[in-house]
Amino acid sequence: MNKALMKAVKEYLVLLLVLGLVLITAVIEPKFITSGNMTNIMRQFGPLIMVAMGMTFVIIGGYIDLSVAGIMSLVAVVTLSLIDPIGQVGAIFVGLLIGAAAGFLNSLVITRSGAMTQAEGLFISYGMSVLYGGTALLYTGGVTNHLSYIESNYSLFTLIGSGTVGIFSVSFIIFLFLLLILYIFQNFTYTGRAICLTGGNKTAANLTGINVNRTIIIIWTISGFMAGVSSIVLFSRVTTASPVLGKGFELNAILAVVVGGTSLKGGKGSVARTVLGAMLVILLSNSMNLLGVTVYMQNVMKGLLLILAIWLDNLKGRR
Amino acid sequence: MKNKGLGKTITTSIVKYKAFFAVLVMLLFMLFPRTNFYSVFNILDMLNSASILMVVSFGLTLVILAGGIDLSVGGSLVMGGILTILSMNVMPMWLAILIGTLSGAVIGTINGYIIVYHKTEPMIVTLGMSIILTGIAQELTDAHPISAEGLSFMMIGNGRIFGTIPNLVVIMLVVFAVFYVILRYTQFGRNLYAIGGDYEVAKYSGINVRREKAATYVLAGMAASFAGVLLSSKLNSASSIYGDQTALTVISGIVVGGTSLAGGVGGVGRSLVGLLVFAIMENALNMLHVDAYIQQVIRGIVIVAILALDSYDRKRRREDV
Amino acid sequence: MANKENDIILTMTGVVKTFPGVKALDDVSIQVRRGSVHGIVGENGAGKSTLMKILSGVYTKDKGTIIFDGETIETTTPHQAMQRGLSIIYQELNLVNTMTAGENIYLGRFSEVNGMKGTHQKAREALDRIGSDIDTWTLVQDLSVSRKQMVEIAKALSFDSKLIIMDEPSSSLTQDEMKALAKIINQLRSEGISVIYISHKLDEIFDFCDTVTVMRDGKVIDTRPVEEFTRMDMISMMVGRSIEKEFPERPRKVSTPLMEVEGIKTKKLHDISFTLNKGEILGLVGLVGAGRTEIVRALFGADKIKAGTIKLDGEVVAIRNPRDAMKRGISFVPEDRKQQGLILPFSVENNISIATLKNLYKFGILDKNKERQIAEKHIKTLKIKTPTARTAVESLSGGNQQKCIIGRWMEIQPRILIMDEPTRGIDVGAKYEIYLLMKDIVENGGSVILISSELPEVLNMSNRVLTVCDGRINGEFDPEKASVDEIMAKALGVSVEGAMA
Amino acid sequence: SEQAGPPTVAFSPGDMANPSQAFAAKMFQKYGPDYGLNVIILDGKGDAQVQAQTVTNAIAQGVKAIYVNPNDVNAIIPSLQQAKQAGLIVGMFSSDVPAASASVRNFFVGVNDLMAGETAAEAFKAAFPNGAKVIEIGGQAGHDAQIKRHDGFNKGIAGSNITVLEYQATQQWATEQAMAIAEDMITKYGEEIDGIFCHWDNGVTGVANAVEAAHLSKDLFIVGVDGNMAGFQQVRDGIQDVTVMQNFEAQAKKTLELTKTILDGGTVDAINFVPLDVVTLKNIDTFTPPEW
Ligand SMILES: Nc1ncnc2c1ncn2[C@@H]1O[C@H](COP(=O)(O)OP(=O)(O)OP(=O)(O)O)[C@@H](O)[C@H]1O
Ligand SMILES: Nc1ncnc2c1ncn2[C@@H]1O[C@H](COP(=O)(O)OP(=O)(O)OP(=O)(O)O)[C@@H](O)[C@H]1O
Ligand SMILES: [Mg+2]
Ligand SMILES: [Mg+2]
Repeated sequence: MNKALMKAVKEYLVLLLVLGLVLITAVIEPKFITSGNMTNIMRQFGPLIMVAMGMTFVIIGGYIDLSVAGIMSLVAVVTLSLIDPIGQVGAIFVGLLIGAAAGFLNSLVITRSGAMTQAEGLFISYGMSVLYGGTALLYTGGVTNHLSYIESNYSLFTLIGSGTVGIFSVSFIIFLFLLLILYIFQNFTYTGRAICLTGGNKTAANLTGINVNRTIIIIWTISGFMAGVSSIVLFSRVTTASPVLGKGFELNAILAVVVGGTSLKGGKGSVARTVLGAMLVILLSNSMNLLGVTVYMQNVMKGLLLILAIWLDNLKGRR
Repeated sequence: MKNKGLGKTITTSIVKYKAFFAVLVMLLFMLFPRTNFYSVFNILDMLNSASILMVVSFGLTLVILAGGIDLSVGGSLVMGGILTILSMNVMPMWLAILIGTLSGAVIGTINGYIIVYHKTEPMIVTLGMSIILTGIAQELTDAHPISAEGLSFMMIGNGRIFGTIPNLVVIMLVVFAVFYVILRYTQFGRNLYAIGGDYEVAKYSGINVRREKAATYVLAGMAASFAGVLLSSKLNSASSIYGDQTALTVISGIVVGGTSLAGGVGGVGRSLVGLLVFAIMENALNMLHVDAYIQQVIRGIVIVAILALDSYDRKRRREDV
Repeated sequence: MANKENDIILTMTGVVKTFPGVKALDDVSIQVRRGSVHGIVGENGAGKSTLMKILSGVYTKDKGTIIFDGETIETTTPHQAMQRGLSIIYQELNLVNTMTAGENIYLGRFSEVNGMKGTHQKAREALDRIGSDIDTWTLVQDLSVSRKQMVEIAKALSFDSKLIIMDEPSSSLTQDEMKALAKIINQLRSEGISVIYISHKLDEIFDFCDTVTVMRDGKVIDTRPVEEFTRMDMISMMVGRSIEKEFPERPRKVSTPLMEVEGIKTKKLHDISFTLNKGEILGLVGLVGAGRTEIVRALFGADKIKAGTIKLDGEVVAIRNPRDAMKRGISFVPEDRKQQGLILPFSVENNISIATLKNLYKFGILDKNKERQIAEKHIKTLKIKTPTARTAVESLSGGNQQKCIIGRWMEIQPRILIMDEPTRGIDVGAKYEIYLLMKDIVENGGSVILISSELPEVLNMSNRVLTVCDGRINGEFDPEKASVDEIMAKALGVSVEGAMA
Repeated sequence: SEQAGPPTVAFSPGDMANPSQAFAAKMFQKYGPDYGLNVIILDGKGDAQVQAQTVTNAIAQGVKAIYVNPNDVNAIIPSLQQAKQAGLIVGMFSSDVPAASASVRNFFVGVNDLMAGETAAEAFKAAFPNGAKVIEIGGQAGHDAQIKRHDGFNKGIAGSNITVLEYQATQQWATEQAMAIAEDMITKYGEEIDGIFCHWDNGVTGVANAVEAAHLSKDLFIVGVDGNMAGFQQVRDGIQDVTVMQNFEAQAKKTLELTKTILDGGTVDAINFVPLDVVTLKNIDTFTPPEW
């Protein structure tokens, strides 16, 4: 039917546009479809998708998390500094713990203060990001550290950063594993549903027995934890941990979630869609780089894509 | 019947006028350490530095009052500066300034059109717009800072009236007065409170909600690009990276001042005080020689604390009723 | 009255309006005479509000013609409608909470009335006209629901209107305010202004209206002068079947104490103590704002309790949040269904399943079939009008939304069901079903706490009535013995003599 | 209020979140006492406007001298003019103002980032006398250092047979962004590439990782700027061939020394270049290892 076609076009326009872009790129620059490039894409995809998956839960729950960049830098500098004193496993463990703890701290500020709206959460998390970033700078005195400066063994980080299993990079395997967990968590568990309901109407959810505060704590903690995972994957990949690592990730993550089709109004969305969205964001910058488009024009394209995505989301909503 | 203790009344008013009290506390505190904080030069300098962001905040306050948000003011600010300086080479200065200022109106019109007439999420549309504007600004300047020839343009942002009061402070006060009158004494201004308070109700009451809500974005864009003109004049330079932090800084100031992000409550006077909080804080921290990284930590804590206090105040009142 | 052409202020012919999945209006034709009060009644979802919103320009019609004051109207906006002389009190409160009462009355007309000073002057006049003492400088958010409704009425009257539409203006008015409204309506009639009056309270319809239109399922069933209706046939036209009576037989199964409340204190409550027995329907009577809602919110764990104890089956229980309450079999139908009851963008089935959601998980995985079955069961038994169980609950009419909430709580088979204004804005047929549900619960050993501003409802359904005044319980009555005046006087906090005088 | 004790001077780094500038600030504080000066740091926070404020703030504090490592050279001029008028000693650090505005400052100490770019170009010309094809990866688009290193590099290779296959700047000075661009460029040009010029050593870290992962059949010639710990390590490890080092320690000392001279009534040269060092595996052991 014509109507059904229209609906499908609306639903998948962003996807179609990017497929178009991929086709054009592949024609102009055949190297785009080489296996080497696919490996590139897979690697670049890792750190972004981790943050974006965490961000998805926050957005479904009716908030936006701007603190991920600050968390990422804090986790990176602390983890790296701990490898020598407590070993790589311990360092990774503490790093992830710091990520989760930072997310948890965000949620405490939010639940204690009763910041129930998206905008309130946005600006509180912005302040938290400034705070975490400042702490990272304070911790390192502004110095960038490198994996190779340390004395102990850092094979785990090498493995995460550049190891492969078959055709997949290790970071991609980590992603698949986390995706599976988060997908099941979101779609089949009680808490997953509770997150959606909370995002839909916090007052009503509370009055029907949903533990809203607990839900809020969970989503922010997930986001903080995922930022921690992302941070470790990222600095394993680039082998340095600077106190400004992660800058710009919050925007790209939001872009990935929104382009993927999760509604910013809260209540609805899915991690699976975010995977698609993150894919698109990475593909976009990859193909633009290959086509020799300047970073200036890439910005323009990104902004347009974001506006287009939100406009489509709205069309879908209205039908 | 209600028997509120004096203590409670005081707490309530402190919470309500928290920005004002924060200013007061900081001013009192700075009496003690031996610094040059209380010199005419420093006080005027502080106001001078703050005035550009204040101009941005006045326009943005209208948007927030009407229940919207604009994260693209940084982009408008950048475009205002760049277009003014680029145009100045080929036309008279006043025309260039006009073009720079109007660029924000054009940006605001596009924002307003997409947000209001297509009912889209303002936060994301303006975020997208700010990314686009950064790209355009980089394209226009090849990401190089550009500066104007000659000194006349620079004089606007660096001159002083009667040799003492900085031009920028005077201009800021004039812009403030304009926006104050709009909000307080015009139909349009009052309608914004209704639109932000309850969009549907405003609509059903016969207010042309779409046009007026869209107009707030135009005004915000214009105020921001005018601020960009002022900034370029002050620095005698325009660059694609000047606007990076503008939106978040200014909005934090507006909220700290007491304009509700939920819309419908607040005003430009509050925004002025809110931005003053940050201006005084930055100045005092520098005066006290606080380490740069500790400054950042303190800034984060202050933003979080004041916003959380704001939310907490609303929560308390919610539970009261 | 002569039946001349210019005696007709409004003619609507063949109006059709379709929403996705619902034909809300199906060939509706209505004529309203100048200077008359025209009642419209009908079940929830009959299309009354939709019809009015088309008139006021909120919705556009799909088909049909509208002639207002001799002028054919194709499309209109709220603004144009007001300029033509049509004002409306919407069913949902329609005020800006963050602004003052005065500014609300002259919303969007700031310059017409010469600024802030003029606004408050004229607003004062408008409120005086309806005999209300509300301060024009109070923020609307600080007013009680009934006072808000009075502000709405003042606002609608402040226009120079030829036709005023009132869509359930009285759903939470106090009796005094009700009397003031009656006076206003009579005055409007005598000034030659027409009123369209929509209400589920049939007493009001019979008191105020000259002509009444009955609607059902988006169609007009009949329009007659009010004298030609009896109460019972109006009801049977509305529900499409005959109804014997408005209230079922009062249940009589009261036995031993179930819940004992002792000395509860919250921000707004002082020393609340009472007992709820098994098999009892306990009514709470009081003015809006008296604290009835606060009492039940405290019992449900929605507000913080500062002092006092709650005993269930003789044992002290700690109820710190709604979950604690639900674990003990307490359930709560709140008064504001959109803000507090429903997750609007979610489907009917999701909304019904919330309270029992945890039980629908087998090994941590949701049983979606079971969720669907539960929803279908309640859609059927409560006669919820919805295209499917997957329809978003926001597109249902007010009454049907309320039924979704009730269905949700029926599913947990509550021991104590708290209902705060459960029938506000609900049609007679549905009301009767809700009464039967209450009866069913108490007859199976549960108890009900009922809050309602409709006195007949409380008096006919309850076994016992408590009066609430100013955050305290100040009286207890047997509704079969005490007189209405006695109860009202207590609720108002005056002596019986005072009330009689 | 005038304070007893050593005279106070202020250093305004472009951004304390930038390691090189944080290091320079540390050097100022370390060596200040040696010259009888008390140094305070006023962070420019990566923002031209904030940095202009730090200058006027320094005037308000009554410091004797202000040194600026500008985020935007043109934008800082008006406030420096004020400082000069207020009687402060004004020093440009690392980047100098345009010649036309030379009067706003007493002296300039540092290397020019233009020269850093040119020096990088020289390294390529020396390594590839017969010409080469290179990729250039820039720092944060719009930043002073990025602009000058790029312009200097272009100037340096002009007329030679070194050709830039492609130039791409990053959004931030972020290692992962340099890495992503390097990966994409290697995909696009593969074996065609002879060398990569990346604007900063920490970016080179990412570039080197990308090169290693690509398993190209030939060894790429990689040049970075900074000469920091990462750069040194990479040169030692043979990953990076050249790092163009700017010696912040020497620059800070020179700045303090000039200030002392002026305070003591002496006169100084306006322009004081601290030479850039070209660090390669051959000469690396002749340099003091950097601390940042
Ligand atoms: N905005 C809307 N979108 C979709 N359907 C709607 C909308 N508004 C109303 N409807 C549907 O139109 C029908 C008529 O609704 P309406 O609100 O007019 O009923 P009503 O007679 O006023 O009922 P009540 O007495 O409960 O207020 C209902 O079936 C309702 O679900
Ligand atoms: N007469 C009044 N004047 C001013 N404010 C009032 C008045 N009556 C009530 N209020 C305020 O409005 C608030 C909201 O009223 P609301 O109708 O929700 O009260 P309530 O306690 O739920 O009523 P009830 O439980 O009796 O139905 C009250 O809590 C009170 O603070
Ligand atoms: Mg209705
Ligand atoms: Mg109530």
